[in-house]
Amino acid sequence: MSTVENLPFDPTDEGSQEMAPRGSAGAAELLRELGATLRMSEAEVAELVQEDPSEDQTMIINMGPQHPSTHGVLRLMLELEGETVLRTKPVIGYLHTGMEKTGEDLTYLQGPTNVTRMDYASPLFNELAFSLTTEKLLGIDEDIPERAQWIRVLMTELNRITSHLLFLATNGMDVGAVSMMVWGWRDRERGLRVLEAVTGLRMNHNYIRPGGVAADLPDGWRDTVLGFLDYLPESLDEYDVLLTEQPIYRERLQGVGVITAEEAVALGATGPILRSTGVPWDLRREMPYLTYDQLDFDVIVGSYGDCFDRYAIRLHEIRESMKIVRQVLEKMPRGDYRIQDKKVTPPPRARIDESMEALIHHFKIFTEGFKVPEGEAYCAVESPRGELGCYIVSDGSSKPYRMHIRGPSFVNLQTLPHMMRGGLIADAVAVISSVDPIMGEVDR
Amino acid sequence: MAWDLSKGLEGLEHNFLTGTLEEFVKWARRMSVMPATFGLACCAIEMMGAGGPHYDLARFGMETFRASPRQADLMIVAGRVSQKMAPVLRQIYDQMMEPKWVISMGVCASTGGMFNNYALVQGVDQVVPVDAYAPGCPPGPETLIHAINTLHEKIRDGHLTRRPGEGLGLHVEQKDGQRSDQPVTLTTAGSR
Amino acid sequence: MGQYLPVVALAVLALLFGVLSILASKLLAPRHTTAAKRAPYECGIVPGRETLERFPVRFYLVAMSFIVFDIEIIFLYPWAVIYRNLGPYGLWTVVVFAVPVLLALIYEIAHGSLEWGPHQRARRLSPMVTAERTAATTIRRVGLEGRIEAGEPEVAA
Amino acid sequence: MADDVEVPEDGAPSDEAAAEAAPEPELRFGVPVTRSRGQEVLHPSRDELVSLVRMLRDDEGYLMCLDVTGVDYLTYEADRGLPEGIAPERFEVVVTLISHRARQRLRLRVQVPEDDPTCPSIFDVHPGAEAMEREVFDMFGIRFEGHPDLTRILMPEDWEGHPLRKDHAIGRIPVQFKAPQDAR
Repeated sequence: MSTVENLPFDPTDEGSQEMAPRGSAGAAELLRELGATLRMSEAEVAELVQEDPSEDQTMIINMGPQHPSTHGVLRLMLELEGETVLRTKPVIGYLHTGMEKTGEDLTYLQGPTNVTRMDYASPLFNELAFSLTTEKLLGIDEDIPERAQWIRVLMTELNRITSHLLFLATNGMDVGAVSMMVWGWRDRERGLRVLEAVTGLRMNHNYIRPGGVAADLPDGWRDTVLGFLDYLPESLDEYDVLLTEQPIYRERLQGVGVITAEEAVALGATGPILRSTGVPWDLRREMPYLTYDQLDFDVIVGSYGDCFDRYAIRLHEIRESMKIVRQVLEKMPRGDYRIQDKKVTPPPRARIDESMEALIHHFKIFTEGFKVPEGEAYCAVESPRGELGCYIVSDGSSKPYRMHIRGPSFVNLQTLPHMMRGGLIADAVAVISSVDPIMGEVDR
Repeated sequence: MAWDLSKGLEGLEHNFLTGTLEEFVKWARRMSVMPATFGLACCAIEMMGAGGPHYDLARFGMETFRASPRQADLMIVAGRVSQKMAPVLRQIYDQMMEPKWVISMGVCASTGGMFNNYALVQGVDQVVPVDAYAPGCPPGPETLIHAINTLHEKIRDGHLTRRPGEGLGLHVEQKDGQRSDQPVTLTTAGSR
Repeated sequence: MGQYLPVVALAVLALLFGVLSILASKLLAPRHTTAAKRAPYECGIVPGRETLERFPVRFYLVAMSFIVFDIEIIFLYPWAVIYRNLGPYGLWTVVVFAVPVLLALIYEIAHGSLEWGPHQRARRLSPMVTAERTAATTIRRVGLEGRIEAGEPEVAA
Repeated sequence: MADDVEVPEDGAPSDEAAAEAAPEPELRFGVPVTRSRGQEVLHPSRDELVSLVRMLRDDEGYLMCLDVTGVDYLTYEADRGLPEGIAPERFEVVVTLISHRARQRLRLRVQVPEDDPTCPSIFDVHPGAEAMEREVFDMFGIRFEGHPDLTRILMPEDWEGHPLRKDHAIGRIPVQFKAPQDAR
């Protein structure tokens, strides 16, 4: 086997971003990678590090960017002793797209197209966060028409269902239940068909825009949605039979990747990870936005904080979302789907030929974009992976001065060292799958 | 009929006897292309959708996405390639066995798409030679399957077995800013 | 003699298929061995430092239990072909053969060849890992009542 | 509106207009406070940041640090909404905290001067802020003292410059296919 040195090109060395060998790693950094920052006191960590095998016994390997089970281009550097994972360090940035810099170059109307490509498993939530923040800056967040708010709730809950179906499919395949991948995609395709019927696109919809939604619901949307809702429950029971009652699946997930409530809160983890530790925190319930205060649904909370809890939470959140969508079907009011404020919403196509003023508005909104008074605002929504926040600083022009998206997966990735310590590599795969990171949202 | 074994089929001098053998080999290669999972961003979800039960890449003999480049001969670059990912992409492409093909799926992989900024490689053909482009953001599974079919046609019509390094030997001289009505000069560089 | 023809035909076909496919791949496949292809595959990362060649002994223990099964299978194959007309005698001979081999396996597993670490042992004993714990029992639904009350902090600081 | 603010305890005048005009700005936890679109924003200085965040976590119930991000105000002409006592600097580190009990978010805007872009790290109070601070360092070049492993997180290791600064170009490549020059 030729030695590595005589490679024609130099190794892809990310320098200090990589995991340093045990000897030369700083104490605090070692603490971080051991996942012991909170779990143990200084003394315990000191004697733990002693009892760990010395440097030449362990092996640092790459669970690298191109790996079937790292859900995109996440690179994990693992220090292994045989099969047991001792230290973990996520190295990210392999999908950095400079979206926040591009966001500063696009007008507020073009913003959702840029933002919707961050969390590509549930694109509508990015658009919703961006639109809510822009509306708060414009000061029109109270007078968004009722129908627009209900349509937003309907579409985001449908998107939560398809995102959780994606989780179930990849979680099943990562842990070995490959037929789960096939079933998960079969049902996700039906969900995407409903989204495509309304927004016109399967993904990256650019449907929720500042001021309301892009288009009204097509006629016959009730039967499309009802058709999907009536079909889903018996396939959810199929998943329950396939996964929960299967000893192998339970053995692979129960007791793996345990995290306590204090750790989750201290690390800033939100969403199913926080709820799996028993903290009943769901933004839709605690700090309601849109019309969630008029909806009756439960927050699903786990008990042990392990991978099995997170799977169970997401499986039952699909049922909760279906309950919400059924309530929205009854309460959907009539009215216009976009705010009628001339400055924000372009006039309907027909009126442009008649009135000069509509033509001017149309022209100004689409070329230069509407102006947003200066200030800064932060709004957050409950995305399937946690709290998705959008922080915009505007300087009065028609382009955001600074647009920052708080990606829940970016913060949830920091719980990996805590969950993987001491487990096998197979458990590491189950833990990554239960955190369900979307790399577009992590690397932005 | 000297046959320089190291180049395999390509080294064979194309004549009446070996024609059918070459057709058979090309047909075999076309019918069992093995894609390597190179899912980067949103297009990866659509690629998985194409592999899923509804659109079913298995109809083209491609349902098994091989994880390691050793066992794959088609790399579908599904998603935007960032500057940090480019050397990794090149390393994976180098580690794939000949004959190998590349489909650039999505506008971000093909031309940098809507992210014309510092972070992305504007078009993956600056890193690896691309054989088929699938337009769209993300291209639907049907578009990806259409791109795969065009690649299959390219494999079958034998254009690719002369692939390693030489290409067709055509050199396109295009002065920047040249108006379309002026003819593009083509010179066949080197003997064919 | 005639009854052995299918066996010979099968052997020839198997041999032929094996040789032809190896020959075809040697002749037809292009070979460009570049440095990258010889380098180890590390998920796309060009390895900077040489990977450790020493493996913990636990991997060899797993290999040993494989060998136990392997030997057992080799002797069971010919026996399986004719065990029907061997009658009870055939059964007892196999049992006499299988039990000592099995003992070796039990001895090895008892000595912890499949024990990967303290963590796995602790995990198996913890209350989380039980059959009764299904997706429905492990979650609780928090409606309007079970929320974090304004008074007591749900999570200790 | 769920997150409107109850009257601050220290009895400062409640309506905003009076607060802006008041000689010394309204104080909350001893730190000047402003309201932006109904959300409360504190403006601590750099050296009182860590003690404030620790006090907020232990006594006020702001247990989780949601987000640490940076803003570069180089080319910002509009009014920045800072209280009087705060000198506007070029960089600003924005920390967002949340209190589960009070269902309240709190934003801390810390001014960081251009000549000495450093800021104390809140890693010991909120270990979750480690990756976010690395991102702010990577994107803005603001160094965080006391951070366990301050390295780049998103950009490749050999990348010079910090992309999200206003003087860093967006790196746009001119599109080759131009419209025909003499479009009749």
